[in-house]
Amino acid sequence: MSQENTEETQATETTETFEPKIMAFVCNWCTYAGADLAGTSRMEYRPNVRIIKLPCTGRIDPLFIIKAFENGADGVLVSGCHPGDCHYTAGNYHAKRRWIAFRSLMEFTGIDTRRLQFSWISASEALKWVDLINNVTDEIKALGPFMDFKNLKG
Amino acid sequence: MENLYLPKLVTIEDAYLETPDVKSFRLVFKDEALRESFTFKTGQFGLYSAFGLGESTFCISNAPTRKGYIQCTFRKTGRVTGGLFDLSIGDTMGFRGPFGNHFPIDEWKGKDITFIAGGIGLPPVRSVILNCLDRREDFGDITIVYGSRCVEDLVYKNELQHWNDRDDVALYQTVDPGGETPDWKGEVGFVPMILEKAAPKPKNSIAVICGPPIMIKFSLSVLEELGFSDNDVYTTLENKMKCGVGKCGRCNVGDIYICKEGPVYTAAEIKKMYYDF
Amino acid sequence: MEKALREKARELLTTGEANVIIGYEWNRRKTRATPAFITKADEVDRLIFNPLCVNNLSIYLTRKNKDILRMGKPAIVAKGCDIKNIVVLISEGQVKREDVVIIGMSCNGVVYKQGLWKGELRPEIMPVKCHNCDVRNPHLTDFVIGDHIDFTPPETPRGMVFDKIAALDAKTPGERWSFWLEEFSRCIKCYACRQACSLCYCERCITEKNVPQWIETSAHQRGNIAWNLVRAMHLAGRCTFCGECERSCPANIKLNLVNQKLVLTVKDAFDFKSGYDEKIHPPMIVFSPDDTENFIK
Amino acid sequence: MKAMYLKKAELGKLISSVQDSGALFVGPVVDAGNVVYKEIGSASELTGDYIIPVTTYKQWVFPQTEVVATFAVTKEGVDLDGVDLDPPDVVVFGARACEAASLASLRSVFTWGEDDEFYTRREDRITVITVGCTAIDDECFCTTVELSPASTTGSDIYLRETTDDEYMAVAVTKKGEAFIKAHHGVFHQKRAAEPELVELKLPEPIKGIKKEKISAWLARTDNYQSELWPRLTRKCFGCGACTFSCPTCHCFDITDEGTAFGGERRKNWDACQFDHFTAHASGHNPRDTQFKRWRNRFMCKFKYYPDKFKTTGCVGCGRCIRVCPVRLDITEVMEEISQISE
Repeated sequence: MSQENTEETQATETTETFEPKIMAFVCNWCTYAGADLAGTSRMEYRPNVRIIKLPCTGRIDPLFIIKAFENGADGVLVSGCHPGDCHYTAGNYHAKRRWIAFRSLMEFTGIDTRRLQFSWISASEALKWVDLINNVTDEIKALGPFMDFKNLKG
Repeated sequence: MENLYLPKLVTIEDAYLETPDVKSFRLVFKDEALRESFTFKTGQFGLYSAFGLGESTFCISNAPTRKGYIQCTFRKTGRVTGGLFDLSIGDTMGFRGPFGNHFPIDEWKGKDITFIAGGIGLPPVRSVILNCLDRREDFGDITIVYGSRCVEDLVYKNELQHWNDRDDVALYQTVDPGGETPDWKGEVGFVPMILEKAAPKPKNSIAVICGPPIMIKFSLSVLEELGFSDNDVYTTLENKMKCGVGKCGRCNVGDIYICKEGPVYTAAEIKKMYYDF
Repeated sequence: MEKALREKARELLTTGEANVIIGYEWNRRKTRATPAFITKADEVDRLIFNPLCVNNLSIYLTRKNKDILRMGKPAIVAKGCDIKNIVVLISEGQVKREDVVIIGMSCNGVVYKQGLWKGELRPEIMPVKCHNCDVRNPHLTDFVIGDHIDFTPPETPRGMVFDKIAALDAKTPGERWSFWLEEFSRCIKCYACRQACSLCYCERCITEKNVPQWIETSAHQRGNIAWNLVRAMHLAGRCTFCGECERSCPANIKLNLVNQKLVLTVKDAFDFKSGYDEKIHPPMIVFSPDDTENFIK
Repeated sequence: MKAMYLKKAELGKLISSVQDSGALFVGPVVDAGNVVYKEIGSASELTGDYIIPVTTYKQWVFPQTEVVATFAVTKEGVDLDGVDLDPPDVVVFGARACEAASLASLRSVFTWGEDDEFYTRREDRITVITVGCTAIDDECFCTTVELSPASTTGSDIYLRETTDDEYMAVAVTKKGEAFIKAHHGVFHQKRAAEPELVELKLPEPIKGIKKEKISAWLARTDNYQSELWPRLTRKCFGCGACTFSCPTCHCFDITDEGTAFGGERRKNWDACQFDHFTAHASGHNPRDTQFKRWRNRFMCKFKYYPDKFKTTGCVGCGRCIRVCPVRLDITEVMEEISQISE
């Protein structure tokens, strides 16, 4: 892993001012648009989230989530269109099936599922996005750095 | 500690886009002492690193007679070459080498030499060509047959022009049927056919081939018909390599480790190998 | 039973209904069963069938083994559990039903690892799948060899794997994490689990895709965790719990636990068990608007 | 040096003595149902009840994954660091005679031409203490490849069990002598009558196998295309279990890990049985089907190693047979080749 990560981890461990890194995988049509709306409406929310935009939640491979944790994410958020609203008709339904299995696997492996959150946010739900990010950030801040993955021997 | 796997840092001094997916670099060592002391023989190869992506093997395409730098040419195909392709002048990459054996040019004094290359097979041959041209008086007739799929895919276009202009080199450029452009002045046809047309004399003569396997196969039979002895036909074998020093165990053709004992072989030697291509 | 099998094999080869019989034969010492490929009718006597025939031969029907596909139309000697994998292969479009002759074998169970065999099939040496087997009389076949077996599996599946899953579920996430860290740390990245699995039929596995390198190929903890989680995930809703991955693992990693956990999850969430009906799509490529979960906010 | 004796009950003392000297003590332990070599803390972890551990101790001379260089990419260029390897001393206890012979084979590859110091530095600091086999199984075939439980090749110290729960220790190499001297408090000389040794168990050499016939047959390049290869080995489905548990397999991969800003270059075990092992970037693969890959493994053991490196490529430990999920038995192929060449 990059040295940047390890340095930052060490820094956060020693101070009270831990700022979690949260990776958000969002779909282009709903959640990203929602986040965009939050931005253009000048709403303020926690700066801890880094957004990766994908065409659809159906494109989100569970591997992305593992990779995010490997690269130092303290939490991962996955978000897309509400059921029935998918731009590609059914991508989010497929994604939902996948998440059900993947979340169960992560839980079984002992990964704290509070670090892996899922939501549906539409293009108009800027407020929901703001609340979600604030809540998730607070929750993960309380949990502290995700040492399970950061401590893995490389 | 002597670390076999530690590359030397080199700077890209010049970069040149040969075709849409083939690039040439001119590299100089960061370490100035090494610039002076580094030598290699024509036909040897190196391992080039794109840091964070890995290492890839290709030949050194300039001639040892032109010192102080390394040239290489590669096609963008995978992870490492893709990474190297994205680098540009001033960037740093890694180099390990030179590895392998070389073309026995000194034994060829006074002989005619025919170079046969296809596509990205020209770079290894170029090293020999340049070497021979730099000592032009040592050799007899020099014939070059070079072809690619289409005009766009020809590498070293400037140099081809230069060779074409020379009186003491017979250059046959060709592209596969359908690959020509309206203003194409060279030949049209597959390399073996053009080789047949060029018909180099087999007596007191050497042939050097490099290119895709199918081209090598048919060119070999043309050479055989022309009367070339298998001992006078040289080619370079390429296999996937990782270490370059005969340890990692993947480049072997039967019991022969290409990276240490190759890559240059005569057709006669290849015919004696285990069929592991 | 072996006699009937050999007769059937001879018949298939002589009539040309099949070009190769994929079955089992003895090793030289006659201590182990090993896969055999019989192409000539006069070689059918090499075929055997007994509790040592533990390999899931459906692996040889996949595109990973091209040189076997080139031998012509196969007839495969398959136990019920192996047929489950063939069913998944058919439902995923990997094999056409008419392209394979399935010789179903009635089976009373196999031994988990052949080394445990002392000439007698005892419950202790049988894998969990055999104790809960509902396909001792094979379900999708062209021919069935052997007598009908009366065996009713327990209503709710039982056995060590299920007990361990329950025990792990009862632990804290931290305890589970250390358990799996210890298990996966033993992984040596030999990929026997992948190669033994007939449902891992990709010609280029995700670990071999390197632009970018998704899964680190080094056998360190990070690479091992990523590999094992992704392997399990890729089998979600597809794994038939044949157990070949765990049996093949030279490091004895408890892969059956993760696999079975996902089998149970899929059963609970989508009411689906893989390997029974070749006409139904696997659950991960379809959906229902009624799928429910409790974690999406 | 005269034979010395070591009480089994005093192994704990030996272990602490080794650990006090700063060395790692590696021995066979039961781990998840397998007997494997592991670094141990105390004698209670050791097991004596094994034929041969499933894993090899080659991981202490040739680790499964190791960093060969680190790099950081900055605006100014690349900071590249080699590794100055200073491995710990390692004592491997309870090795078997077959496996001990393998270090010479590995060394021959890693020192052919240039020295791979990642290997040699580690091997220079390993002390192998072999215990003569008193139990064997069907898969053992050391006697077929001209070794035996009594051979001391590659061992630094060779131990034989005695009937009164001791080991008789013979130093084979200078390193072994030095080891006994360094830990002289644990070894003692027998004063009373000569002890009775537990008899060694030797596997019966497989009669059908003739080593010279195999080499002669393999030497003929036309046999490389023999129908025997696909016929006998098509059941192999291409996992790396055999190569990773083989004490003489040495193939590795060099791979970069990290981000665009920095990372490390690693040397990882690789296996000639994997389909992408030899695949070219162009898509061409010289060993495109499994039997060709298996053939390479066999040729490597019985032709390339002996011819090129003058060492044995196969020590007959039988691990590849035991771990093989499809039970592809290398001795069956050896036997078949010996027979067709008659």
